[in-house]
Amino acid sequence: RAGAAGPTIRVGVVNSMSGGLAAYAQEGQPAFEYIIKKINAEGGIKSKGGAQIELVMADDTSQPARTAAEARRLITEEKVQLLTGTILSAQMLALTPVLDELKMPTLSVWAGGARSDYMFTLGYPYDRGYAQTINDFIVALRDEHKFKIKTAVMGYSNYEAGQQVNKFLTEKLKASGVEIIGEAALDIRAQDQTSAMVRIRSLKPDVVAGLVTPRDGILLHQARYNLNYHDSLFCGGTGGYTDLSLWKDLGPEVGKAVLTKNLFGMTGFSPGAKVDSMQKIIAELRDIAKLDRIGQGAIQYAQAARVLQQVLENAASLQSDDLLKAFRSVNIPFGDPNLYVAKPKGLQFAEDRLLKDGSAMFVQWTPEQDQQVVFPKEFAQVPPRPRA
Amino acid sequence: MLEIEGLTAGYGGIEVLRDINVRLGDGELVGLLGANNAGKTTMINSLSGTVKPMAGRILFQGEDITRLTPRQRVERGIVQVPEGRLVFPEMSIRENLLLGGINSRARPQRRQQMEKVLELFPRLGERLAQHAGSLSGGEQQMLAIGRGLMADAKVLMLDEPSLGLSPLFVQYIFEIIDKLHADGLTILLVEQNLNLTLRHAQRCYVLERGQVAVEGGADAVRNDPRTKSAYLGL
Amino acid sequence: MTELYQALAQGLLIGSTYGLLALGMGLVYGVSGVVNFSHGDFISLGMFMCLGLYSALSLDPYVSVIITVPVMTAIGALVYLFLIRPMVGHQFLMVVQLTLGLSLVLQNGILMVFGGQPARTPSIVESKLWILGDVVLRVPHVIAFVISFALAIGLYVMLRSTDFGRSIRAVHQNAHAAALMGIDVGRVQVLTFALGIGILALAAALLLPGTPIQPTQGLRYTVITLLVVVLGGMTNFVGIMLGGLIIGIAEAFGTIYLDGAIGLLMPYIIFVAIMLFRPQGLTWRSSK
Amino acid sequence: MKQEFYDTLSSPILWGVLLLAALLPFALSSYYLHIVTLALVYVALASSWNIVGGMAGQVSLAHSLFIGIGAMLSSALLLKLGINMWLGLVISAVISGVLGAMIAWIDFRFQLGHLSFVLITLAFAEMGAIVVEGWEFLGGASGMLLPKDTGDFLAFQFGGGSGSFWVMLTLAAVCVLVNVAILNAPLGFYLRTIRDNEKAAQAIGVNVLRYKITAMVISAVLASVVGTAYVRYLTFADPYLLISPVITIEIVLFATVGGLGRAYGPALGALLLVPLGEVLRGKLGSALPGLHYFIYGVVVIAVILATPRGLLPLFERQWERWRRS
Amino acid sequence: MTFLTVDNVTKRFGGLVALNAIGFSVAQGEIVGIIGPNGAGKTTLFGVISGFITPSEGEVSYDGHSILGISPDRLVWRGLMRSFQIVQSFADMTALDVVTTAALTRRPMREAIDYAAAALLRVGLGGKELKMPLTLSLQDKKLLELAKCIATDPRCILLDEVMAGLTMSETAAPIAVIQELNRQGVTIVMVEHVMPVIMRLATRIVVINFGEKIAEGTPEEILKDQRVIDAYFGDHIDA
Ligand SMILES: Nc1ncnc2c1ncn2[C@@H]1O[C@H](COP(=O)(O)OP(=O)(O)OP(=O)(O)O)[C@@H](O)[C@H]1O
Ligand SMILES: Nc1ncnc2c1ncn2[C@@H]1O[C@H](COP(=O)(O)OP(=O)(O)OP(=O)(O)O)[C@@H](O)[C@H]1O
Ligand SMILES: [Mg+2]
Ligand SMILES: [Mg+2]
Repeated sequence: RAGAAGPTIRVGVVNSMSGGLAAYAQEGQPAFEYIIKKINAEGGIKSKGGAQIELVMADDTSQPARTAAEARRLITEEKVQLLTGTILSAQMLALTPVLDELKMPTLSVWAGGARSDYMFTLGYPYDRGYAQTINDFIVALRDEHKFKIKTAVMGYSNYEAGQQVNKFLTEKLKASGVEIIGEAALDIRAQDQTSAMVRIRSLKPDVVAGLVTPRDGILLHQARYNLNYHDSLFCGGTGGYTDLSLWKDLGPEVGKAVLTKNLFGMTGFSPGAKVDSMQKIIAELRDIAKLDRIGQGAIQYAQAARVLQQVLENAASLQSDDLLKAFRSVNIPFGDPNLYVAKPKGLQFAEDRLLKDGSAMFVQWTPEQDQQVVFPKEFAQVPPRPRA
Repeated sequence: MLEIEGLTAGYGGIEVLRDINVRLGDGELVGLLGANNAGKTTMINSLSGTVKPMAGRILFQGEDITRLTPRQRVERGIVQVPEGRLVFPEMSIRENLLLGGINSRARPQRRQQMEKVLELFPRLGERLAQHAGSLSGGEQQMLAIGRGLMADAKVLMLDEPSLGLSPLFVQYIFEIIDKLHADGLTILLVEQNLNLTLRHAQRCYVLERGQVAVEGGADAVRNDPRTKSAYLGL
Repeated sequence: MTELYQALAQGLLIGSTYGLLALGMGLVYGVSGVVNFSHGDFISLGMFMCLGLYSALSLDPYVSVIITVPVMTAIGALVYLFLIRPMVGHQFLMVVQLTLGLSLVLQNGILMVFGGQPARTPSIVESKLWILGDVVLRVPHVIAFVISFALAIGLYVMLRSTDFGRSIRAVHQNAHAAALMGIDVGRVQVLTFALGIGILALAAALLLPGTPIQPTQGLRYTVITLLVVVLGGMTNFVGIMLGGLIIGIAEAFGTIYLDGAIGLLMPYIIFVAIMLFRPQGLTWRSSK
Repeated sequence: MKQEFYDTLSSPILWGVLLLAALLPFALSSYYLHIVTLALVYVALASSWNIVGGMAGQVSLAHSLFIGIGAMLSSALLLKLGINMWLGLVISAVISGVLGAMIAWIDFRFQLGHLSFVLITLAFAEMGAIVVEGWEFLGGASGMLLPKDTGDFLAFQFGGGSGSFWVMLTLAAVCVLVNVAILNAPLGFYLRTIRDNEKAAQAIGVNVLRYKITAMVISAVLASVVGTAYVRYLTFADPYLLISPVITIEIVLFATVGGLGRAYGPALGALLLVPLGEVLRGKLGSALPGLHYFIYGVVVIAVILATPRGLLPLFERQWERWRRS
Repeated sequence: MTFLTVDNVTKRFGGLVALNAIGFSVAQGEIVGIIGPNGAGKTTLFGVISGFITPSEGEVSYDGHSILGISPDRLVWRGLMRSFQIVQSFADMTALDVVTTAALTRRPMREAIDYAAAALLRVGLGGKELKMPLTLSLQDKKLLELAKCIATDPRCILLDEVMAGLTMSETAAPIAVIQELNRQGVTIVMVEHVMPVIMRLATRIVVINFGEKIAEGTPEEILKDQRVIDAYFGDHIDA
């Protein structure tokens, strides 16, 4: 807590610090706290008389019903004025009645939708975020880079976001003229995904696409290594394809054998991206904040802190309506030093309270364990590596 | 051989036995009589160590064994054949017998001992692999006795061995008991059956509501008016 | 055809690891009648101990067992003495709930120490493969397969035909009668429980290479283990391995040959079907 | 029916407590009201489970199915087919009852031992979860968001907050009273003999199959109804909460810690443990991650070690002592 | 008129023939004793009659109808009740609760409790109503079995060694109960190794050995039967 004198603004943070989703928040929270501290140190919210931001933390143990309960506590007992947190899609749904009832403006770091009028999110929309990006990239591979892509198998983690994205992506790919010849839903509790990979191998698609969690990603790539299977292109995201810890989790040998071969991963953040502000924040988090895990989670949370700052600065008052208005008018244009994520059109919220520009990047891994951005053109460092 | 001095014992704070004094001489066959619920089983269990005494002491060959564990007592040769057929239901007859001889004194010669026991109870020998739980009531009783004989006891305590056995077999069991006695084994025989016990035992104790009411030789006990009141509930 | 062989190999290997997980639970159940709901968390604990040893001393998991097995055995003994034994004679479910509380403690203790990120412990064999014609086998799985069967057979023989094994069963069936035989009931119980937990350290190390671990994974392990143990007939170790193989194969075939939810349902359907027609489990002899 | 039941029904203590409880919404803030409502949900669930798990001794881990059907099916019927949730509640309850009867029949027909029954019901529960998560109609893995609760009673809406609290209070009271009624009726005696020894129960004329089914059906129907009311309160039909075996495990924990097979035991367990968990998380959630769960686990262990027969007997002893002095 | 008939019943457990083509019948109101060496098949026979064991061959009829395949609880409703030799206890119910459940067979809740208390008193368990059966001594457990039988208002009861282990004076109460039941018209079939009791109560005795009937007759006839003496009594009969 920033204990400086003067007015304070209480911001509630509902994170999943324990339970199955703990990885996201545990990576992101330190970055978030770092930026908030920095804002406070630089004079707080200027338009509010230099008010300091005070964070009130809560843990929902990764269970949506508890997100709702903790939010209720933060709002009614802790009297926070603004709410934020990991808030994945299920949590967002559980939270909706509480936000509607208590009229609390909220910023989710990761939700894929925003059903309450009071909620805005930095997460990728399932449809125009995840599904569109993956589809566009696959089409670009086929049309611009002349990869042979006629058939696809949907390989995705079988949980809520995985299923949602899969639904949209399947339609989009079909519309783009790719034939879907099968599905390989990854059991998110499985010990090993070799069986799923055997299934993929037997279908021999040109491309395997879908949303994959970090843990399933590790198991999937490992299975690919085990079966020495390289006949398909693997295009997917996000954590399971591009998390920076992926290489470490797979080990150098497996990493080199599968990550650098016929694999492209979607991500909102890459150390190699040609975005100055992103490079700067990485360096800052690494060198000044001394964080040991800097991945998508950290960047996304840092971005959330900056969005909150702008909302608080621009709001006429700390009343619910004024805060909502401020959310609607958030604008962090491309080139702004506070834009940490890769958005060629800058960061604004659309009518549905999701990001207007939901797009992301695609990267490929180099044998030196670095990432190179290959899509979209705006950020691309190199063209996609040809099929091995 | 075995002396009980001022033993008080019970369950959950309720006294079942009060101030018991009992003595077993070397090689003696002593009967312990008493009505239903008098506390006979409780006393035997105190000797085996599965019921913890509240007061008093138990001496075995001069050594105070009051605080010893059941295992230590078995190792010293104090062996019980329990009532109620406490066999191991999901083990074969053979395994039940082997477990009877698991203590370190009996173990070396338990294979030979098993032969002897099976000679005594041929019915068990026919069914070595049958699970004890599926035996008839009387067969389980035989097994319990046979298992007790496996333990190479110095003092053998039998809790109602005649229970549920056919008359013919009861005779047979008592013949075995007499023979063991003749071979020098010290035996404590708990029974309901007054006549049978008095015929075989050298001395008897009669328990009445947790206390020793009568003690002495067969005739003395038989003729004591208190036996009738204690045992026959007249 | 290649698919079939690979599916079979995969099912057998994964299945043997399930069996391996279940051996410890069979042992614990066999002596104390306790169904240990913290079972999976003890496996987690074993795995995270290996991770800790790797971070601190760069020990390979296969080497770490020299330390983790004795440590877990000691933990098992303490858990038995201070938590399980005081519950003897009380309702079965109460003891189960106690282990559930223990599961919360273990899982969150691990979380507090190691954090919630999936973590991996490197090992020399982790990426080694063994290729038989068209079928590829992971060396760590093969090692686990061999060791778990050796262990199962060892335990089977121990329980059937040694005095210690007979004592374990006797104590389970009737502790009072066992005491009258001169069996040190308390010692047998502590030793067996401790051994049951100690084996988990071995299982943890064998499963570790190539498996990302997370503090929350425990319940999942517990559920699989329970299915396998019940399928195998609780204390029949060879039956348990067989149960593991069946679940493993059902899972592999379900995933490879069936679409979506039906595939995931496969292990459960097979389990229910087998239990309905052989409620006593897969033991060789039907118990009379 | 034993006299005790009528005594309980006409007891001023019962009605006094209920009345006082009904006034809580006027005294509590929205957050604490939520905690109490949640506790009541679990009182109702644990009490309904107690009928089959505690009294009949059939440790069913399939209750997440009934809760899940009550919650997910009624929501799906409303959202996908526009069926009024009252009707959805009835349909779900009937289906749960039938399913419960089926499971009880399987248990009897195949003479499942203790653990096999536990595991088969667990397998059913896991299958239920997989089916719901994989079936678009029931919301898939994403679940479903119910329409806003505007307090339209005819549409099964109670206006959130105090309205939902009163509904839950009623349901909890009903479930507990059903427990009291059963324990004082022949059914209670039959169930307890079945729990202790099926063979001996048969030998004194107890129709094991019939009463197992009866218990399971009552229990399943209650659980399903509570499931529907719960999802309406939550507004979000979350498959990972409502049809996951974890919810059953929690219920069993409350019932056991409170006092298995007794009328008020499960209620007591839930009333104490639910708020404990919530408050611990609220107070410690921002400290070291996992700490609050860790402490919760320690408390559970300590309580079980201290009162291995459950909390209820402990309370009864205190109550006796207090009455005598 | 025969009330209970066992006709040509055989029961095999694997290779073991526990009952071998056994047959006899019992008239209404009789007290029939069944004796035989240990393992002769007496308990198995009771299991078959009471519906717990399905015979390999043969037929059992009761009150004019075949009862094979009818479940034990339904037989209890029809008045056929058994006790268990290896006492089956209920872990968490008081003696009174157990007997009350039995009494519920024919009575509403209110009456059942009083009736059960009376039954306990009759068999000599007065004062032990609230004890847990598990803490009762073996003999008391057997008396409890008898009390359960009475409480169901049976027409025919099968008693398996309910007197074992009682002293002579203690057998008085259960004997009186059995006689009284019999006077009220209840048919009784009992297995007992305690000869004085069975000789006093039984009007007729059936002797089985190795699953076969080897003799049948009045107590006096049985006492003189050489085959029975060889197989069962031995040289003197005072046990
Ligand atoms: N485990 C126990 N817990 C509580 N009370 C018990 C327990 N075991 C026995 N008792 C009580 O202790 C008393 C004496 O029982 P005990 O079994 O020693 O009698 P006994 O003389 O062996 O009788 P019997 O001839 O019936 O075997 C009885 O009143 C019995 O109810
Ligand atoms: N389930 C079973 N499996 C195998 N054998 C059995 C089974 N039940 C009984 N037997 C055998 O059948 C025979 C008859 O047993 P039963 O219990 O009927 O004898 P019993 O006449 O009642 O003897 P007792 O007087 O000793 O009680 C015995 O040899 C017994 O071992
Ligand atoms: Mg006794
Ligand atoms: Mg018999």
